[in-house]
Amino acid sequence: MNFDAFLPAAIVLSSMIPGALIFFLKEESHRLRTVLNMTGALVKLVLVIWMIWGVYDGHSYETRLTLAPGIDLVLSADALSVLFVALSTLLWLVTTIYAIGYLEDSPNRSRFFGFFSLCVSATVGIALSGTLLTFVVFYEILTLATYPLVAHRGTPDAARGAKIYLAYTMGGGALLLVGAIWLQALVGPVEFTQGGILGNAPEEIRGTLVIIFFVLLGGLGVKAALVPLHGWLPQAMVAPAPVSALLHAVAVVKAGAFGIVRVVYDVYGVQFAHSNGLLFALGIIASITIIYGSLMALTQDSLKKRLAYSTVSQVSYIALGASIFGPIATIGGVVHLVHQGLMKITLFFCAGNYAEALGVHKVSEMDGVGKRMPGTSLAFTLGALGMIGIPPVAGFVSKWYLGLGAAEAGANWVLAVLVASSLLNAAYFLPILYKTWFRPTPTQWPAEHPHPGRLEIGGALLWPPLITAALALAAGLFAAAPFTPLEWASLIAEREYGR
Amino acid sequence: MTPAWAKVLIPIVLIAIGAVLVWAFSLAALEGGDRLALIALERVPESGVSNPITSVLLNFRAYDTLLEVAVLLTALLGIWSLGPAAPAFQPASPILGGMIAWVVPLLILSTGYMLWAGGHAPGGAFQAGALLGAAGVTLALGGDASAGLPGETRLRFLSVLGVLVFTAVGVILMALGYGFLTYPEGYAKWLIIFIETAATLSIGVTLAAAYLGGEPRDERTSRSAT
Amino acid sequence: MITQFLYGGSGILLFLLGTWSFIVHPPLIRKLIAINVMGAGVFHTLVALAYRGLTAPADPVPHALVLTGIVVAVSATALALAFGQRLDRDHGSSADDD
Amino acid sequence: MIWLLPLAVALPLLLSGVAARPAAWWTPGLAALPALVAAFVIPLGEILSLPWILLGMHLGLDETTRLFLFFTAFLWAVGGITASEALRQDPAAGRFRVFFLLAMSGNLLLVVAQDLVSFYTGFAMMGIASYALVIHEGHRASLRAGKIYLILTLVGELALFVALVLIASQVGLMMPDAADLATLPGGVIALVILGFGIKAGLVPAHFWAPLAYPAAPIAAAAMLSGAMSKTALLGWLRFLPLGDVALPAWGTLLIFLGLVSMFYALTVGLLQSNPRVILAYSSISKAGLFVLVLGIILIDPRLAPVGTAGLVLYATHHALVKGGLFLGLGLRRPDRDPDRTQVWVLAGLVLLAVAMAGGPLTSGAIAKDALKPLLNLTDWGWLETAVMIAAVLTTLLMIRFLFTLWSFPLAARPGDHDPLDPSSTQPASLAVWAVLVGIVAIMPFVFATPGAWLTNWNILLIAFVIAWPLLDAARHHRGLFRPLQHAVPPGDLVVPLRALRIALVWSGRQALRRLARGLARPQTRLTAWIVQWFGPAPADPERSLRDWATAGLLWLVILVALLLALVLTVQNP
Amino acid sequence: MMIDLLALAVAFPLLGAVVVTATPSHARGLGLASAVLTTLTSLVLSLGVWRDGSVRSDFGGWGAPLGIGLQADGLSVAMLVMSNLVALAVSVYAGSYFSATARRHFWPLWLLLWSALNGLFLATDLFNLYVTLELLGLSAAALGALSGTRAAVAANLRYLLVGLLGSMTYLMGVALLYSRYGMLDIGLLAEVIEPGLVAWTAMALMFSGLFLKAALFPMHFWLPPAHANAPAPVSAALSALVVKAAFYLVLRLWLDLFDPVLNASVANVLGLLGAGAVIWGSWRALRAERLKLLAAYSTVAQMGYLFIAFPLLVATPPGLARDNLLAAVVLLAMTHGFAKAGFFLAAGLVQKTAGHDRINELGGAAQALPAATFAIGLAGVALIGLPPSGTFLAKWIMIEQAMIQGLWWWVVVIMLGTLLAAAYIFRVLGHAFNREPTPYRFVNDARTEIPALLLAFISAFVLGLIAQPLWTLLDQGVLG
Repeated sequence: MNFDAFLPAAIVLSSMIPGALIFFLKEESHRLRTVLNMTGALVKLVLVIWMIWGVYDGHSYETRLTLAPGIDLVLSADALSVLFVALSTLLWLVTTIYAIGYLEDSPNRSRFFGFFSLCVSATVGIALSGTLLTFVVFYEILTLATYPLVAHRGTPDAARGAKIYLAYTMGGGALLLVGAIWLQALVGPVEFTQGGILGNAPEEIRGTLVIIFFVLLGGLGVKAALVPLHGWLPQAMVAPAPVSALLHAVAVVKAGAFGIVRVVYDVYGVQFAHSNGLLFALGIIASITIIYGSLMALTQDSLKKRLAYSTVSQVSYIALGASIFGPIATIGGVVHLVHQGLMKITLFFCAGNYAEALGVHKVSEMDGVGKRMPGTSLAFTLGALGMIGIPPVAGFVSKWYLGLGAAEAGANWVLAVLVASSLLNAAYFLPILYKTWFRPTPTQWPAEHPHPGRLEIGGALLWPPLITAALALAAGLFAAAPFTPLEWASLIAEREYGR
Repeated sequence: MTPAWAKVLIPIVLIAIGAVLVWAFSLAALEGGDRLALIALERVPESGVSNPITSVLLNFRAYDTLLEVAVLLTALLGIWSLGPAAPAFQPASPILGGMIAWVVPLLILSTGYMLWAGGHAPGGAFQAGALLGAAGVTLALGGDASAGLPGETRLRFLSVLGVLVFTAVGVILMALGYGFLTYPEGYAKWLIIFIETAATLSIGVTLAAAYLGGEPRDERTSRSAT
Repeated sequence: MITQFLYGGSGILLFLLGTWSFIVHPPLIRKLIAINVMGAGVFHTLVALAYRGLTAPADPVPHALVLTGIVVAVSATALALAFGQRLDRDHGSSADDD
Repeated sequence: MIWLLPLAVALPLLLSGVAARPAAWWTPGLAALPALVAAFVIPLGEILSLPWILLGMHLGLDETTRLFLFFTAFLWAVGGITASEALRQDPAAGRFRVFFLLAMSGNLLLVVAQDLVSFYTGFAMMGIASYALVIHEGHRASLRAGKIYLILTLVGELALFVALVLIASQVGLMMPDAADLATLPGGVIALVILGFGIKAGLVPAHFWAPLAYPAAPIAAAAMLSGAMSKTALLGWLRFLPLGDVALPAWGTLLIFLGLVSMFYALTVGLLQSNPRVILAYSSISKAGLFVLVLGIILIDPRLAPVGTAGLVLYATHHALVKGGLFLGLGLRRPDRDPDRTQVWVLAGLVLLAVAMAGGPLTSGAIAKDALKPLLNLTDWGWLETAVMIAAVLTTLLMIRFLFTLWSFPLAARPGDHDPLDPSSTQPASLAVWAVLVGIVAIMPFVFATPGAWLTNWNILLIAFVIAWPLLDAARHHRGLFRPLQHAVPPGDLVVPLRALRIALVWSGRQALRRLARGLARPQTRLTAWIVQWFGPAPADPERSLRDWATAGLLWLVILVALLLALVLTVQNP
Repeated sequence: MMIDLLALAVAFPLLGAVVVTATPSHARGLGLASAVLTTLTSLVLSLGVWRDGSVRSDFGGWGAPLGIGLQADGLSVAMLVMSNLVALAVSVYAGSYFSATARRHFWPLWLLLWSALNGLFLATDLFNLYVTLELLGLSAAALGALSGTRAAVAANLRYLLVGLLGSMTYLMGVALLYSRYGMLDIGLLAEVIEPGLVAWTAMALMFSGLFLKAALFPMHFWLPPAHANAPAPVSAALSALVVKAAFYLVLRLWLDLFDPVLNASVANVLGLLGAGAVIWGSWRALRAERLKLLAAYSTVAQMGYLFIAFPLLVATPPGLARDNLLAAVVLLAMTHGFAKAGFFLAAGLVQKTAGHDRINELGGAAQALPAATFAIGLAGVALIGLPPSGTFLAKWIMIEQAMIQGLWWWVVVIMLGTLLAAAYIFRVLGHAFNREPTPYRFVNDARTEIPALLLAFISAFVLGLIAQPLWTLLDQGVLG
């Protein structure tokens, strides 16, 4: 079999197969489960690296499965998908390690890791989707695979959170489905094509296309947590930390944001979206979300909820980038896909560590954690600074490109949004950092679980945030080096606008 | 709980439907012509029996009849599945017993005749089976708790005999290369009679057993009980 | 022809009566009887169809259909009666009261 | 050789990684040395590009920045040694060293940066890291000062961010020259003024300085006022369209801002009793002077070469002198047991104060001299007078400063060195401070012709004439000026701002809460609705449907409907 | 030697039933053997049709119109494959589900039901269809009452009576057609039938009779109690196959017989009823307190989708789009067959473990049976219509056609039903997550759990992703 035609499928399967096998494992077979998990993660990584090289060289990979006449499931790789795939793969590896450490001695791990793997498979599937149909398919599978993770704890809270999560995402999925089919009914099978496919759509269906855009946006906006569709995100915080990390940094919200980017660039085409006012509307929604999310984050005392609202705000940077006409802003939005992922996953890992080691769940309990857990706190600090957009952490690079893109497009109000958001980010992150580093350590932590070793917490919990924090730093510090997210995003923008 | 207006409305709607039905039926009957009659009557000689109805039942549309016997079997099995029979009737008076003594043989005799006559005149397996069943019912009414039926093993065998023979004949004919339920020339009459005989037995037994109700008692348990 | 209509028409009438009775009378036993009346109506109609005048032999096909139909109806009736009996035995009433 | 530049930036950065350990107490002292060397040996105009770093890092020195690099590196070196020595006993010294080195690295980076992103990175690193220096001692005052410092710093950085983004969108990522900047919209100029104005302490964005300088450990205060506030000037020089176009409106605005800053700060400063606060206000007034000169250059672009050179010289002078004053304050000991070193410290401080006032034969004099041509050439004659008055006030302020050296108690403060502890003698700090004072002392003879040495002697005289009776009165009538002393608290504007802030925060919180509640309501309702739907079933609604007659009627109706649908509709062909 | 697979597909289960009835002590072994044999026959038959096109066999050699025969084309074979695979899984499951006494009753009735199903899918004669319908109805009612509880007997008596009412009405329609055209063979009738009062009345009678059997809203009232009270394997077969058979007949008659007669209005009536079924059934499922009742109402809803297809079919001009739509309907029916069977089988296991099937108290049992819960989940995926299930693909095509034809209101109904389905499925699954002790193993009893899991798996993965053969199959006969 032609390997090029199999590679995208192989990347999806490399986590799906271990995931499916894990379900059948006995609860006690830790080692086998870990081996399966890690094998899947590593194999995927190797395959993705292979694909990155290929796409860079201009290779095209496409797996096509015909479901019915005129309905194809297509997995293909272009620069944008490879970016997202690489992000998910890398963070999956890290999160897997973290989750293995985090869930040590907790029940139902086979179920957890099974769905965990499926979740990543779905994310990768979303990334590699070559058609809107395929995207919808994996989008829904993602909903399915994450629901059990959110509900995993089994507490009434978890059940409630999961229900709300489901209600939102199912509604969104339905909208997306309708939008996708409607579009397909109008223009035939929708394959993601650089530059979009609606460029020369006849005048008389333009109005309908605009409506469809908002239907699609409604569907994608739920996962991307655009206000007012964000309500599920803070509720889904009941999930275990690795899940929150994955949900916020890689899988769910990113799937939505990625979808928005796809729809704007590869379905509607940025030119079409621009000239029909779609970009402006998207920009307004994204801006409102950015400000609103930050404001809400300010009011939260629960650390994870604060981070959740921060996600609401930050993910909309991606949509904002997509909404500004011009390659620079595109770079900013697309690169934030990765940068936000790295930073936010770090923050969630750290939040998990605080909860795990000290029982610290609230911002108000974080006095002096820096002295008790310096490694974790260092990672947290880097992530937080990156979120605010302080150089040289990666967040700055995104913000810079967004700002620059806005300036070039003459959309100076976007700069105001960026400034306001940065200030608000600072307002809700810096007090945490202050508490972490400059407040005296309390005599007693809420619920301390002393770790026997030399480290502040188990290595499987400490190293992942440190690694992701280092990556976030490196992504900013060496932003212009080859194969960094930024360079890759530039490649994407070049190809999207390259005409 | 049925609303009053529904009670009024139902007849009205039904009458409307009836009107349409009658109208449609008149149209249909007028234009119907000969339908299948000529074709069927024309080919009766090929069917192995001279009674056109029997030839339709056991030859032209034998498959229908096979399924019909199966339906009968289903009903019996369904009845059996409902558990043991309801308490038996009061024993009949001696007069009835005396009558039964000569009615039952008569019925069995008529069964045989009906079966035989079906080939060329009105009659056939169902009529015969019904008579046989009637014999069983009469016995039951006369106080025979088993309605003259045999023990479980044989009862089960007899009740499926019709379907078994019917299907087996069909399949064997198919295996022999004639096609399912396609009687080879010259054998049709005998095969039909064979099938009819088996069917008659089954139908009779089934009707009687259905009348009794209740699953057949396990022989071993019944034997140990007595 | 008139005879045929008479038969057919009365068949339809029976069918409708059965339907009516089935619908409006709650006791299950009456419904069962109603079904049989309906069946009788249908069979009536079919038999009427077989009539091809006094001189010509009747169409054997409807006859065969009716015969088959009757047996099927009898089987169904038997099963339904057994069900009803079973309900009766449990609770002494076969009225459909749920 | 050019590789010294990245090394100069990277060394403090790398050392900050290990500086937290007690064994690394020496790191701040050494970290600035490569930078100091680089200031002398790096050829001008050469640009090192490191394309992989940030968005492509470019480092290099030009005439302006060489001097900037010199005094910045030198001050950081002196401050670093002082800090290493002073804080050895401090349990939290490790943290201080880390942030000290980070701020140092940022400061050096922004000086040598030749592209916008590196500049901004350095600026941001420096600004944020300094927060930790300000609040190091952890008492209420320093926390409050730190908070205000941080907020203003962030505002400044964001203003700068926007400005740089707008600049980059016009001219690309490399350092723009004046011609590039000439076409920029006015908003950029405003943002540049605001962004750096906060760092420099320009009124009305100055009030963090009088709070932060006294609150921070002495070495940090020295760096903030000496080195870091000068980055504002560098920023202005780089990002204002100096020398290419005349922008009279902006120039006038700047002059106005400068005058306000000078006079306001000097007046308020005179009413202070804490020497550090006085120095803070002095810095603010100097920021005013810079802005004033910049304004003049904006009005008349021809003055740009002279003005720039003058400003740079002035900045060098001011950085060294202000840094020296702060560090000297840190070397002061109570008079209880006067020894020889204290005499020398006092002498040094007096020298520096005189230099700050622009006394003859000091660096102050030559700095003033360098700016003189600008004041002369302008059409606005009164400006010179105003500046002269300011100079008199500055001198008075310095006198006030020297006066407070005696009057202000040198109490032991947690986190700072303990002046009563004999082990706290700081030989290395003293030595480097002496070098600093020496450099200040010889500056006029290196940088200027003898004609400039005596500039301003008359002003000094006027100031003494004013000051003498006042001092005399104060000596004889203690308490005479006491009401004045407490008239304006340090940080002046902070007080009304605080009320405003409280009101704003309170109402903001209220509004946020209301917004959250308002937005949550539909969500709660939705959730309740969902929960209700997921909940137990109500009474069986299908009961009537199960009624035979109803069901039968429905069935018949459907039968009729089918019939009607067939009969009544026109048939498809 | 000649093998008539069509006849064997009916004869094998029939013979099996006979043999099992005669020797009840070997019921399980013999029953399973006949099940396997029947399934194999059907599969081989389907393979033949898939490769070589439709097959017809005339029994007795008379041929239509006099004789009867069986015919296998793409549509019938698709249903045949589905029902035989489901029936096989149900058989395996039932093999260990029932107690020894119940087994004696189950197997013969079950095999009779099976042969009725096969006969129904392959039949070509209107009267023969009546007989198979009755065979199906009687065996189904008898099976449904197998648990012997009063509720079950009452519900199934009701089912039996309603079924009889439907059959009689259907038969009246057949009589009308015969009286006008003198024929009973569908193919021959289709050639001569013409619009007119006779055809219309016949169609109305036959369809309304079949609606009763298909439990189309609002004639579904008999279904929930009957299906909810039957033993699990029987519920599976009833919900997955028996009502589907009635739908199949409607579709078959619609496509093959009444095509010249019908029009958009009648399709809209069907669609409206379908829409009512989707909304009402889903909503009732959402509020159901018991798991099996939920599944039964879900069947009502799912049948609704199938009927919504009719207005779309009528609106779509012949061609590729219509073929797609038709295939989608068949795919929907097939997927639902697998999914609902899997759901019921798994629900039966949960019920057995918990001792009841009240949804709100199922947590422990669901947690103890990961495989069964998983099967419910997978089947749920297909019931909701999430990808990659066949339902998803089918709904996609249906919605797309609706959009193309501008019939957006059907889209609203379909989506509403989908969301409600998600709500009721996850209402069940939500209880699988709580803090019960960790199960020791994923699979506890392979012989019951694996069939459920396999059925659910097929519905959720196989049918959606490997649907292409269905198109090939339907090209053999039904598709233009």
